[in-house]
Amino acid sequence: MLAFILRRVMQSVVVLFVMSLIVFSMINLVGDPVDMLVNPESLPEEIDRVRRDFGLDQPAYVQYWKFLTGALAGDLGNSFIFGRPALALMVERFPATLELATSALIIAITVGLPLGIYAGLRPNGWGTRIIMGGSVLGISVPTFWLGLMMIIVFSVILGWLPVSGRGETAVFLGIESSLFTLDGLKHLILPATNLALFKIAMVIRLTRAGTEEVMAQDYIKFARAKGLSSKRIVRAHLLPNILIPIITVLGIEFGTLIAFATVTESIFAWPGLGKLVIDAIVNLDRPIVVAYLLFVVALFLVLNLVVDIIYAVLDPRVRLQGEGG
Amino acid sequence: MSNLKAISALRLRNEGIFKTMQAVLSKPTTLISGFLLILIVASAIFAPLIAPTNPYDLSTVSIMDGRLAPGEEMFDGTIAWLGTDGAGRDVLSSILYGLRTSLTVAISSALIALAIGLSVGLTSAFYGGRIDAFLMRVVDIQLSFPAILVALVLLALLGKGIDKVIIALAIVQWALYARTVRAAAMVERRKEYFEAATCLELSNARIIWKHLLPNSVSSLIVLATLQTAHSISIEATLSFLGVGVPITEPSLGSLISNGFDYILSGAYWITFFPGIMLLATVAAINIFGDQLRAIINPRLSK
Amino acid sequence: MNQLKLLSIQGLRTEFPTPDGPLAAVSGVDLEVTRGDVLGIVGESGSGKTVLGLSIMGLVDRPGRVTAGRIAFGGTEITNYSEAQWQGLRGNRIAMIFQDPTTSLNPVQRIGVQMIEAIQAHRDVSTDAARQIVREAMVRVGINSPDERLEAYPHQFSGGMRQRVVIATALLNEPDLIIADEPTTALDVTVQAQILRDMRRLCRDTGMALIWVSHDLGVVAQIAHRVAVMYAGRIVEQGATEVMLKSPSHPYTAGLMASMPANAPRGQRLVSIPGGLPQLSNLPKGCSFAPRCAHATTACDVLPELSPTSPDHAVRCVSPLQERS
Amino acid sequence: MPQVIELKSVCRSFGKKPDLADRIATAFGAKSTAKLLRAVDGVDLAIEQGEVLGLVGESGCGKSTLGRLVAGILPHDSGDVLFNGKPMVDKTSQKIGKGLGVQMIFQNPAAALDPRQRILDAITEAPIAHGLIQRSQARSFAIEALDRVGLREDALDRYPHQFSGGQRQRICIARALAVNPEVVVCDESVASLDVSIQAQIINLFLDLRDSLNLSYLFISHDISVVEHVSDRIAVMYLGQIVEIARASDLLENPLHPYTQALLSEVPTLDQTLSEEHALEGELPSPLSPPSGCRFHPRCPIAMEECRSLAPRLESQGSGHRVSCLAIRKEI
Amino acid sequence: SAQDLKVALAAEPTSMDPHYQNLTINNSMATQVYDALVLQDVNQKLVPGLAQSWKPVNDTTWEFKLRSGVTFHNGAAFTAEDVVATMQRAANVPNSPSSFATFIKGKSFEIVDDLTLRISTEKPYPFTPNDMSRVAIIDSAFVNATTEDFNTGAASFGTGPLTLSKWLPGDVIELARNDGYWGAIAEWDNVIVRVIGDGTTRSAALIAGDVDFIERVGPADLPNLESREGISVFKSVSNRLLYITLHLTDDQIRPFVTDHEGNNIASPFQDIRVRKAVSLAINRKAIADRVMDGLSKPAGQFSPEGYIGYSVNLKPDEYDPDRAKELLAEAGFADGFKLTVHGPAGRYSNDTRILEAIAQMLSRIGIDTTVETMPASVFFKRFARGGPDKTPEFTVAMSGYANGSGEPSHPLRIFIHTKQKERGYGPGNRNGYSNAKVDGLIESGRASMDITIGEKLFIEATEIAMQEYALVPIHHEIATWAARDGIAYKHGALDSTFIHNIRSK
Ligand SMILES: Nc1ncnc2c1ncn2[C@@H]1O[C@H](COP(=O)(O)OP(=O)(O)OP(=O)(O)O)[C@@H](O)[C@H]1O
Ligand SMILES: Nc1ncnc2c1ncn2[C@@H]1O[C@H](COP(=O)(O)OP(=O)(O)OP(=O)(O)O)[C@@H](O)[C@H]1O
Ligand SMILES: [Mg+2]
Ligand SMILES: [Mg+2]
Repeated sequence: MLAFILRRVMQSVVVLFVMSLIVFSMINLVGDPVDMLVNPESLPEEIDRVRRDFGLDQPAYVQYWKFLTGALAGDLGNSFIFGRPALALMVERFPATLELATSALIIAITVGLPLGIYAGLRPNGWGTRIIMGGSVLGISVPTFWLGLMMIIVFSVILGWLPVSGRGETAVFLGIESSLFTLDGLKHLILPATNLALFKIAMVIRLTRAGTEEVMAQDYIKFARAKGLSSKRIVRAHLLPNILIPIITVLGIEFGTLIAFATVTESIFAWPGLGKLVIDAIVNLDRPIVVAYLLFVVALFLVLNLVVDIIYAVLDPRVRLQGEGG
Repeated sequence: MSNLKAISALRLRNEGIFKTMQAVLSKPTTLISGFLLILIVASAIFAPLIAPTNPYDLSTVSIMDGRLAPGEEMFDGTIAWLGTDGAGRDVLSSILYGLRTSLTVAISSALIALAIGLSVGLTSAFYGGRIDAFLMRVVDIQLSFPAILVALVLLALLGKGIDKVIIALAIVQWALYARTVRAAAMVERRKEYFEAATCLELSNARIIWKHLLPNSVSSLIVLATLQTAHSISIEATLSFLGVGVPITEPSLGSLISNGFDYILSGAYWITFFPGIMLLATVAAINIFGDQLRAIINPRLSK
Repeated sequence: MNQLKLLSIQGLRTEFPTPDGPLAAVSGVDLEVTRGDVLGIVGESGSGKTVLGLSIMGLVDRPGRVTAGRIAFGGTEITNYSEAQWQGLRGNRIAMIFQDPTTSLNPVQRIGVQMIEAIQAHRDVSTDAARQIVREAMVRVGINSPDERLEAYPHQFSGGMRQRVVIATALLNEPDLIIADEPTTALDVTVQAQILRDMRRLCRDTGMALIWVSHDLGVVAQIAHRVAVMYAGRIVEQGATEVMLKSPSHPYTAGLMASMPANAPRGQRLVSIPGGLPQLSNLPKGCSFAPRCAHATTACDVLPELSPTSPDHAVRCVSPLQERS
Repeated sequence: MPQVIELKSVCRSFGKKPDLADRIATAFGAKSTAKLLRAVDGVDLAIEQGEVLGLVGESGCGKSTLGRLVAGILPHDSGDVLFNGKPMVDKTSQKIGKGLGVQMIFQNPAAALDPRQRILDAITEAPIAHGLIQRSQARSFAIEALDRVGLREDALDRYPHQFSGGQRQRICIARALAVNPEVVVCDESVASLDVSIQAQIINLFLDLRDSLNLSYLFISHDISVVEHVSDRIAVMYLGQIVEIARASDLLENPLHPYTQALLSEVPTLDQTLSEEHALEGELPSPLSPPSGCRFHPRCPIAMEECRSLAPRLESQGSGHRVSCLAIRKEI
Repeated sequence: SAQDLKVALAAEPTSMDPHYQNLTINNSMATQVYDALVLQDVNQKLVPGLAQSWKPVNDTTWEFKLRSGVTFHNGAAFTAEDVVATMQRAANVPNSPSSFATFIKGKSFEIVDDLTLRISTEKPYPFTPNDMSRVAIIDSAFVNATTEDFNTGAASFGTGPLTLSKWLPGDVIELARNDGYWGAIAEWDNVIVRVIGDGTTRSAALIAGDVDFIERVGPADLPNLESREGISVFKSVSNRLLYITLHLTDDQIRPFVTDHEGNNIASPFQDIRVRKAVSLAINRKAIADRVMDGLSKPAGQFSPEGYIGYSVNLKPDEYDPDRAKELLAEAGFADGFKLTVHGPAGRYSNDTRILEAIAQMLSRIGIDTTVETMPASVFFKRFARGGPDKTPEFTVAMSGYANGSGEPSHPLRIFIHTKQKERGYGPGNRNGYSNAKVDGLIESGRASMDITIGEKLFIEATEIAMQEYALVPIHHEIATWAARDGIAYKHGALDSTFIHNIRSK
């Protein structure tokens, strides 16, 4: 186990290194942040000063080296635009994104799982057709479109829910979250549902496929031969088996949820990482972009590791040492 | 029960393409979605012949025709059955041309991604060991870049253009194919015919391309259909974020996102009709892909 | 005599709808099993042995179903039982053991849980009491130190032990009848021998009846009192083991036995039955074995009845072998 | 008789060598998890020309692995695998360069043919690739090859799924024979077939041996089948050969207690099942084989020294060799 | 009435440090909390701020009389000391991406007494008051405060009408009323500012009643908001100009203009007739009506009407495609040519749509036009120096400009004057326009301490440059705000939002 974690950590370090290299060079190719930052009315010496201040006058490899040494010391550089440490900016915004992604995940599971199981158990029923049809829509419709539609329907026309932003937050068990206030929840519903829609569809499909597959297994037939009730079969035999792949996939998908939040956040003006990053890309705020991507990759790596560990916990057959090559 | 699976798998194979076709034709859902798909593809291909105007030809588009409601008449006398957009393009024509762009983008990016993914996945599965570990880490890296961000950065880097969107989407998607094909190839690799090929000392290239490839590819075909549908929607999102196709050659996605600015002003048709078309297209592809999967693999085992 | 009749099947027919019309996996099967009886069923792969077992259990895979005939168990007709009634019967009075020990147990549940649930599905006993019953059952099939084993997961057991767990599970509620569907095919000869011994002893000790499905004549010879031979969904020959195996009357049974390597001189060519099992959805009109039969005549164009040749022996053949010889 | 195949203390392990992470972890006191599984452990074996060598043993004892080593599909870790006196594996590159002299026939005829390859291609692919025949000759060549295994020309343009199990196994055999091998490894080649089809295939093997003077390594756990076809039989237990002898010798006079147990449990029509368990206990894990004689925990006649002393395969005269301390003592 | 006001802005300040970045949104937010010596009214006219009056005392010195009795939010009294300290800090904020040094460098500050300050320059410089309107005055106690101190509120004590209560970046800015303000006291107890980037969402938030006031209504949403009960809309022509530049020199191969076969040709725009043809081909009114939904005003020069530097003689060109075709023919391009026009995407209101409309219009006079837009980050790099040797890359590009200082020479110095990097002239001159007479007019205007004389010279320079199509103005954007009924907004030429100008009716 220790060796497994170690191996993963070592691999992750390499991955992070390569990533930083790629991101760094990519951003450097795109444009010159100075063009975006400096007022066109500025004098040339002002432009030169900015370039110097940000170290942009140095060759790319020197800049990268500086970044690397800084990063090893836990400093990912200061945002060009905000003049604050990129890491601090992300830490500041992360809770909002995390809250959004977590809520979306919870919605996806609580809605998707039962529907998926239902569809898997009655492959030819009408309910199944409706569920599967709905899930096709969930996959097909672009998130932004649905998001805007939801705003128009639920906020503008019906006036039930607020249009945008994060509501009040409250601290509970040391966690500050808008989940703990009514206002916060109201603000959360639309964006979280919007973000969840795609995942709901995915969970439904995964669950249905899993259910169909598991229900065809001998151990289900054997369980029936034991005279168990359908409820018991679903609870004790079907669920634990389909949960394993679903949790695995969702664990990894959680990362994309955070990444995909970008679109939802920009529609709902959710004060999370996504908005920060879109702006940073548009403005070539390299430290933020690099920090964000490294952060996302690190998150993925951690999630992958956690998923593998959960997998091992859930599935007694898996022995971690065989993993990772 | 394992023999039952074998039996049903056998049944499918036994009857080959002819029976598959028959299966396709006998299910109404498949039939309808297949028909719809053909219709959509055909109207994309023949857009220049069907469309009342050429929305990409700027000298024929005039903002004076902007935002006409469905059924109104444009300056040159053509009736805009589905209205016009803000720039004065006939929405119906734009949809047809946009469909063309969207499908081109989705299909070509899927094909490119498929080609890369296949090569990487097969190589990885075949050689195993360090090569596999290395390639799969590359795949991990690629997968951990959120698709939207990769596309954003790439398009910022490459500039706009349909070709650029295709490249961006291909880069975003290849890793998924690589991973899927590797998984399938790993299964095939453990089958005895693979060992038999080794025993017959066939060359690696031959084993990979003649044996591993054809046998690993079927799960990919389904994935590719679903992914094609998904990339139409990603392309739309990119357009929404302002990095999609050029504004003068709109895709379905950019039509929708452009039209969205008008939604509060009541000019619903600019976003609504392309939206319906997008939905129909993506849904048709998805349903068809699903049916295809059901037909290829009746019991959904594995 | 009559009250000893535990299971009685008449004219059983089980069909699966296929694109080419209904496929009768089992057709016109008559069987009787008394208490303490061990009935062996042999036949080529695909001849309908498993489906017959599943039909008795009411576990035929949808869309397949029993379309004709009646099954009576302990004097009660069970053919049209509801799912709830079946649940009361299965695992309680009739138990079934499946072919593949590796797939009959749910890989993610502890052995103990899977066994205890089989008891609690039928009896209102505390978990501790159930655990005690399970322990005894484990010891009975030769698994020592059951307490540890109950906490284990299936993958921690060898194939032989897993199959013994499955057998122990089937025994938990002391059923009147056990249907064992090729339970030793996947096992080694040594393990197979152990299981055969276990089962034989159990039948003798408890008066339980056993239906043992196999395509290995040697195995059946060692355990069964009576043997039924199936071909293409029908019973073609039936009788006491010694009689049947010493002097088979049906050409198919004879062919099977002649093909066994042990029945030919070493290094010499073996006898084999030409051709293969006919397509079940498209059976020949008369005797389904006729196309492969060396003795077939035009008389075989009519389906022969399963008719007794002696009190202990019946055969479905126009011209059984003994009469010719 | 010349020996076409010769194995000299051949070993093959599976598993992963400890990498950096493992070593660091062990340095920090974690239990070492990387374990080697010695599937084949010091096997000496020879197959003579035209001979059928049967190989029996419990599931998981390493029969298939040994078969693969002989067929050159797997490289071995140590020892020598000689084909006609020449080593089969280039030790430095681990590349197998055996030529086509040894071919293998697999257990599962459904999986042993590429489902997407026509029979014609399946049979002629290798001969063409190796320049044994011209592409233009392919068809007639394939017809001939099929004829040898009793199939007709109409099979050529069909796909594997259109054949029954027995036919498929014949096609596999035709494919293997198409490259003119001298040795054929049959790994449970009849196990998945019904008795009557099994009989057909066994007949085919016997015919081919007679007509082509092929040598076989015939792997099975069905002793009655092995008994029927083999000249000599080797018995394997946990990666090692414990007894090897002429077939009749072995069957009539099994020396090793494991062989004895195995033979006594074979179900036959006439013998009734004895009440006694021939063997106690389960096959131990090959990851941690018992010390000394690997069979000692289950052996009815185990002695004290069997715990620590590993027996060697020793001759008992007339080619009957057995690896057992108790037997050696008796002599 | 004392209550809370909820405002949605389109963008967020990058910092609460008023000296961190010279950025429109930062500056307008700073005016809520801080005052400068001189203030600009909504039409960029200079009005007394912390200085009650100012006048030149000689050719190189200005004297400012400071307002008495003003205190900072923390209670400290405002004196000349604070001004000097401010200037010292503002010119030297570390890591500033765009600093205020431009307004401070080359000036020396001399405290005459607590309420009198003299600012001298080396050469005559008439725009010192303009410059002083750009720098927010802070308490001298915080001269060494860091940007972070301002962001957290530890140092953010100004003299302005509102005080900063809290800033959660990306989420909300909360301001409260400064009851001790020297000018008109704000009406709201608290102002809660949210940032909603998407225009449609912003409008939706107002309609749904989530917020009371929004800025930058999307043109397409405007009719809807205008027609809605309970919502009022405010509009005013802003000084933000959208223009296109046409490359005038032929110093390099330009792939973006070719003949119909795709061969490179010399820039046709060297010929003034072609430039004029382009201008005449653009139907500015149609763009204003159709693309901008009435939210733009056709422009013929930098300043909108009523602004300093506005020339009454310059009218936007009337749409005249026939004349445009004639001019093209006269210039030898009767068959037109092929052209790619470039522009940023999402930087200006409807930018890509405008460019597309322009391309339509150029196509109609025979210039076969393709549009290429890109994210602003890419556009500006290529626009400034994407070509060989870091020269500007595009042949025809659309961009925007807004005069932040209200100083009339500014656009001339940046865009019109011949490029002279060292002297700070022509940094935005990307098409190579050069006219010695215009250069002379600009330079002498900037040396005259009498701004009325200066303005005349600038107007003359503007007229010459515009008649020569140094660039082709398209329109001035019309800035919009919308609010629920009962709220009024005092608006003017600036498109940024000044929260203290939001009042109840
Ligand atoms: N679920 C099903 N759907 C369709 N056909 C089925 C199904 N189950 C069984 N059959 C058909 O019924 C026939 C009998 O199958 P069955 O499994 O009973 O054979 P078997 O004698 O048990 O064979 P084996 O020895 O291989 O286990 C098969 O030929 C098969 O085609
Ligand atoms: N590729 C492999 N990787 C890891 N372990 C393997 C591999 N192949 C075989 N083994 C292990 O080596 C041992 C011997 O396997 P092998 O397949 O040779 O046994 P066998 O005697 O052929 O068994 P069976 O009768 O079940 O076919 C087993 O414990 C198996 O788990
Ligand atoms: Mg069966
Ligand atoms: Mg094997």
